[in-house]
Amino acid sequence: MIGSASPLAGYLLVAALMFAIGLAGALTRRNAILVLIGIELMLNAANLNLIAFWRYGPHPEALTGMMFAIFSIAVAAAEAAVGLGLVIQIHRHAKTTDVDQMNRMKG
Amino acid sequence: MLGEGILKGLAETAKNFAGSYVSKERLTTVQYPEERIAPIEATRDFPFLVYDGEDWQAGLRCVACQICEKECPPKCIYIEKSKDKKPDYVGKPQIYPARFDIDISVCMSCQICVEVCPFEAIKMDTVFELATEDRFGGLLLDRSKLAKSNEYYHTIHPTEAAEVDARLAEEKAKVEAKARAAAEAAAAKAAAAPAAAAGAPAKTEPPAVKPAGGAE
Amino acid sequence: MSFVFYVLAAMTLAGALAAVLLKNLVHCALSLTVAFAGLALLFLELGAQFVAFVQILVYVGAVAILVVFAILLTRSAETPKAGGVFSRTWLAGLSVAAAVFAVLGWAVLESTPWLPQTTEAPAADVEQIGEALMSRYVLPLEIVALLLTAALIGAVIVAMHEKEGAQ
Amino acid sequence: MLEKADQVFVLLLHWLVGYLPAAWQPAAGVLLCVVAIIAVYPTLFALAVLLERKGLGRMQNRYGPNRVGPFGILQPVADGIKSLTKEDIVPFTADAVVHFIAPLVLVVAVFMGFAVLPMGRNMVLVDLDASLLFFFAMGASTELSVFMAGWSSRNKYSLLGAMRAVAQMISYEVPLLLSTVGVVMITGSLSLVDIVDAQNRYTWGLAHWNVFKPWGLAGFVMFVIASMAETNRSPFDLPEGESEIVAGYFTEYSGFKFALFFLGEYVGMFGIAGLGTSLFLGGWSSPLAILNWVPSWIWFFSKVMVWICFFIWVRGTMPRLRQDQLMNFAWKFVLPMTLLNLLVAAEWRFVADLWLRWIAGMVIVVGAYVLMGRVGMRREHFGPRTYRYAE
Amino acid sequence: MTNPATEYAVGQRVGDARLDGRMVVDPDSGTDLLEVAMGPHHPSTHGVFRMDVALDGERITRLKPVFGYLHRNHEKLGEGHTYLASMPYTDRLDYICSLTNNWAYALAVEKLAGQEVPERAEYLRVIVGELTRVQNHALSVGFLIQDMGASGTPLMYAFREREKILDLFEALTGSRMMCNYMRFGGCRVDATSEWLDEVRKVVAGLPQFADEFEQLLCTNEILMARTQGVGVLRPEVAVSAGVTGPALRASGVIYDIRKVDRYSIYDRFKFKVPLGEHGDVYDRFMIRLLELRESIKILEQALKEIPGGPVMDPKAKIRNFRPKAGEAYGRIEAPKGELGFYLISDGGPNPYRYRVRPPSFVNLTILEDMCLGHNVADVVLILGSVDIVLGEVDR
Amino acid sequence: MKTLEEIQAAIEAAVPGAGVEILPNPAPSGQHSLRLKPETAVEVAKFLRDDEELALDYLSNVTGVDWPDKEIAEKVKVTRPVTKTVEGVEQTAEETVEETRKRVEPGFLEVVYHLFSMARRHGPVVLRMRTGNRSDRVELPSLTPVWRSAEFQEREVFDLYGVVFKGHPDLRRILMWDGFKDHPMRRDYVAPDDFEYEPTPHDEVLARAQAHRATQQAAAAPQEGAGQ
Repeated sequence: MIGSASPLAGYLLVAALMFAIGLAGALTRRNAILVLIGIELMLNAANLNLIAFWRYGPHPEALTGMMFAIFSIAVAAAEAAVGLGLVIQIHRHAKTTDVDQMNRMKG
Repeated sequence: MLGEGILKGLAETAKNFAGSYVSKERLTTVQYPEERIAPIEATRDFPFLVYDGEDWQAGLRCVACQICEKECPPKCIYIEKSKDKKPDYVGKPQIYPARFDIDISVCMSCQICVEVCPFEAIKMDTVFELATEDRFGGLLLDRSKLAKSNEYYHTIHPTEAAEVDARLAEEKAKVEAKARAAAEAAAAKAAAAPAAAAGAPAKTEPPAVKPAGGAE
Repeated sequence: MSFVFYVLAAMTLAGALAAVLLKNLVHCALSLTVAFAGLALLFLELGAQFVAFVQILVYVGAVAILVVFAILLTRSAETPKAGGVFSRTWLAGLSVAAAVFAVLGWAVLESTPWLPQTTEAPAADVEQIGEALMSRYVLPLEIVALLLTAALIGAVIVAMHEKEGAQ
Repeated sequence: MLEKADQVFVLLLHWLVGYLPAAWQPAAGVLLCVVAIIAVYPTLFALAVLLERKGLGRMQNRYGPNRVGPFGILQPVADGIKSLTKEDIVPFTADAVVHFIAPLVLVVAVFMGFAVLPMGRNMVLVDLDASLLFFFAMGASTELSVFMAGWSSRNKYSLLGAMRAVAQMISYEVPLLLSTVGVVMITGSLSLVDIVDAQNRYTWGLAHWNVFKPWGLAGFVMFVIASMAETNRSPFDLPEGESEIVAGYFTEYSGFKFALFFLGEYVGMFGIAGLGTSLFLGGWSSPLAILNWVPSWIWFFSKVMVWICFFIWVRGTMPRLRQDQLMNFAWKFVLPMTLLNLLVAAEWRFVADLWLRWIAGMVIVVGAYVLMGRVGMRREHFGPRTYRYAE
Repeated sequence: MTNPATEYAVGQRVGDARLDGRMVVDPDSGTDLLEVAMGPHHPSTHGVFRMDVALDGERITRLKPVFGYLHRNHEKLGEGHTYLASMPYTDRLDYICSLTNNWAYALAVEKLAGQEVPERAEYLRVIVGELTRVQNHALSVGFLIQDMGASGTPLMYAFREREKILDLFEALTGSRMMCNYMRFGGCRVDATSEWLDEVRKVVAGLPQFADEFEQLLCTNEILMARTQGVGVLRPEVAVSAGVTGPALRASGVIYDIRKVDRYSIYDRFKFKVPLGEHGDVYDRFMIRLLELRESIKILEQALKEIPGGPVMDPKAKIRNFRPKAGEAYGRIEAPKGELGFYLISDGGPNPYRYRVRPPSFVNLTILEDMCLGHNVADVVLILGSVDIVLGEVDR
Repeated sequence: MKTLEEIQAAIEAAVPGAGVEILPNPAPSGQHSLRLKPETAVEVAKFLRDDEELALDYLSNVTGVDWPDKEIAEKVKVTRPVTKTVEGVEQTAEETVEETRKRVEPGFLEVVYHLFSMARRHGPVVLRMRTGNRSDRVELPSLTPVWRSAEFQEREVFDLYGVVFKGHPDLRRILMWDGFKDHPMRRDYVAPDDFEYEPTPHDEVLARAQAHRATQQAAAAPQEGAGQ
């Protein structure tokens, strides 16, 4: 079914599935680091969308999708750094990385 | 400046790298099985028993006094005295070791047995290629393996051996002189007895014991 | 839809699934790198060479390592304790994710006929990207640079020991 | 004739591929190149190991291995057979799968880097647009394998070694990358083929190698330092610091897997050396125009081997740094120097006057080096001391 | 006393010896502690030695030395053997410096029995003792740099020189390492004049070796960065902990038993005692190099002045040696520090009590204090700079 | 340096009731020692360390000595009444008889400290302390708080002799392993029967080897039976 359809649809479906997996991971896992992993997956899924749209979009020479992807990667890197820094700091304070137990703002 | 010491060090290793090709002072390695360093006279490793003459059993200087056995720090010497006696180099009948074992897996090459021996019977060897497949039996040397000729002793420790021989000759001369004096006295008295019991084992040719290892 | 695409998609999705499902955190992180690498290969297949290399450099080379480091620094949490690896509200989370996927999938499949069918790969060499970054996208670039600097400093401060002299 | 010698491998490839149907030719060509790379570099690795052992031996006034074959040249063969036939031990508590994959990941990632290295005139597997970026992307992946090895062994020394290795490689990747940016700025390309081509020009018979320019020299020095750290070579060999953490991340590896790590490390060294050669030492170009008749690939490989010899020399001389010093050195010395070097490169690019740009460049580079060295040593409170005596 | 300022001043006291000088390390810095047993099979523990280490990251928060793997109850053996038979056993204490061990034991017995040593024997003792010191210091510095990760180059240079000295030992005593050379009342054999010429030749070559070593190492930035300020041992703590030898002098305390006790004939030689100021690893490293040079000076003087005469006291007895009841403590400045023998005689052929006071063992007391707060990499260095030999620590 | 008598006087002046006595040493070394009472030992040690003139800041050597119970046979002249019958008359007379009496002199463990001064460069001053007996009264005060160098050496004395040092910060076995029970340096210590085969066993070693082999065979035999 997909094979007969546009190749873009395939990429979009993969991206959607990946996004959903990431979302599920972020929402269901207890460990804060895994929550971050889920978020990374979601960002990557978005990147795949961007690149796929750039490739099959009407104006590939404008490079818009690619630019977005590059910026997104940069932002994701920053997000990962800060997020993991936070997790480590929380672990230092609360001795846990379990998001279920991180229910207080004050250490 | 940062990096100066590092550059100095690099220069030093470069010097040694080049030096190892030209200078024997730097590359001191001796390629062992093919090349051997000249034997050092004082070297010692494990004890052996000296014998005079050709027959090792007859010429063994050891009289089984067991002093070395007692003094040996790791207690690696085991001696059994003989029941009978045989004449020693001055002709005095002495007991001899019926069994004389040295366990060189225990021996620590300290040379104390040599120092305490009053009969110059035990000396230190220089053989070091003693590897064996039998851990216990192969390293337990008995009389026959321990006995080595005085000539062999001369080849490995010439200076020391010469001193020892001189000392022994002196002793023997003293004994002989005494015996002669006694004999003369006896002869003078009884004028009958033949002179001397000097069946001294002169330096005949004993079987050449090969100076193994390290002697080349 | 080529064979290569299916292989890469399967690899990416398997990596992603493993990353959220596995028990051992380090295994999760390693599966995540598989997903990242698969994605990079998908980018390559799409003709976005530069982005693919950047993806590997940043995600495999940096983010994955960062994750792994964080896992090691919080090592006591590495092995799951009693209570399972999933949150108490896992059912809700799962249904939300499923719903999102349903909506997205529906949208994609519904719009298939309108999606473009162009197949010739657009050229995007490094020179073009550089020029675009320096001309049209120079403002976002500067902002991202600022953001990265801020994030760098922020991450260092957050993860730093409170005490003086420690790393 | 000389032209033929230069292109001998290219011609050989064409000749071999020519027998195949046209549709298979591109794929077969690539395959043959890959086979060639996989054959050549492990051979070089064996040679380098022998060279290292002999060189170190000579520096330490020893002979080095000299028993297997004439002058010991068959020692690598013996080593290879030994490591192949050795028992492969996997610790009982180890994560067997990851433990198994780790050396493979390393070797694969390391070999991928060679795809973009121009090893002679027209001798490059793929001329990518962003080949420099590709090389670094592959280099970054090796960290993962190191971590996998260290973590999966379930050994505290391995873990410490892996942590050290990853921290070190991440830290030195930044200056490594930045030290090459000057070259990219001046050449205006990320393609290694273009970069080498740009250096293959001659003035008064002397090549235009990047290392002969102030920004190139500074970049070169920083690249050498960072590459030593990136390949875990002495004095930056903390990850395997044998006197501290036994063998670091491959403590628990034995037999062929250990050999793979060893191989990966040395081949990685060749990769970095090849990259540095292409970036700063003119790749396959000859230093003097009159030496142009020597085949280009000979130049490339001899430069790489000289680079390796330098690594060996340094290893024979230096003690090892400590973790925090290593980090400080990366972030407080090498990184600022590389950033400054970008300034010099920009100055070089935009100042037209020949003398002025030379003088300004040299002044900035040398001045900064001396100043930062002084400040660094004072800040870390070390320096030569004098001693007093009591009668 | 050229520098009174560095002399250890009276009244500078350590209150609670256990707590003083200890770096306080916060064990709870958030990350988990990693407990590592460094050793007994570790490349740089200088034998079978273990350190139970707790790490915060790579920082040491606790370190407990564990040893005894090489324990063979040396002292019990000594009580079961005659005085003479213990002599070869002393070779095996600090197996790098067997001759100084011989010397210390001979000195203790001579004190116990009130024996005299002929002059030539004293000179020979000084010569072999200082040669031992030279090779020990060269070796320990080599090992220290080896622990620092220097692929063996300095160590190999040290071994190269040591080889020459060991050849001398072999030519004199018959054995390279287990010399068993000294006796109560002298030395076992006399040295020939050829041997003394050989020694002169070797000694003449030593300064060049020291120069090369210094050229290679002393100003190396990496070495300085690694060793300076690492493992600082303050003089008060060092004195209280009984640290002796180069480690003590590196902390700036003037205490060299060769100068203090003036045992043997050390008052005849002109030599100086190098002093450190910081008491860190670099100082300990440098003090060894400088002491090596001073030893060369002593050797030159001794070789020039050596008289003729016998090497054994003619009154000395080898067999049936039975000192009168009593006790004695004799000590010398061994290369690693104060090596003492404490002997109690009950008039029998064996000592009633035979005690070794090994320098390495006592110097280890302070290891934890020096290591706390440093890195794993530094621990190895600090241990190397203390210069231990497990044969002596475990006995 | 002060003589030992002067040191004794100084100690008595500084620490009243110190009860230090001088034990002479007949050997030519002339290293006489001071015997401290355990109760005042730490105070005396502190004085010795801190006194300006003595300044014994360096504790070089700590060691134990074992003096087992000694059986002393001595001849004693005893006068006792003897009843004799002399000529039918019982007379009680005193008579001096020589008889051998055995008495056991109780043993003790002794700890010896050798002190030097690094500041004043003199020494040694030898200190001794004795335990009450060799079994249950083996406690002595630790001098580790005064001189740090006693730390490992006192641990060694504890390990090898069994002297328990009160106030020692970390009194564990040091050379023997933790599970080890006995104190091997005591003179009545019997080595365990665990030696390996020696190719030249003779005399007592041979006897022990044979006994050892016999016990091993005895131990192995029932196991083999159980295995079948």
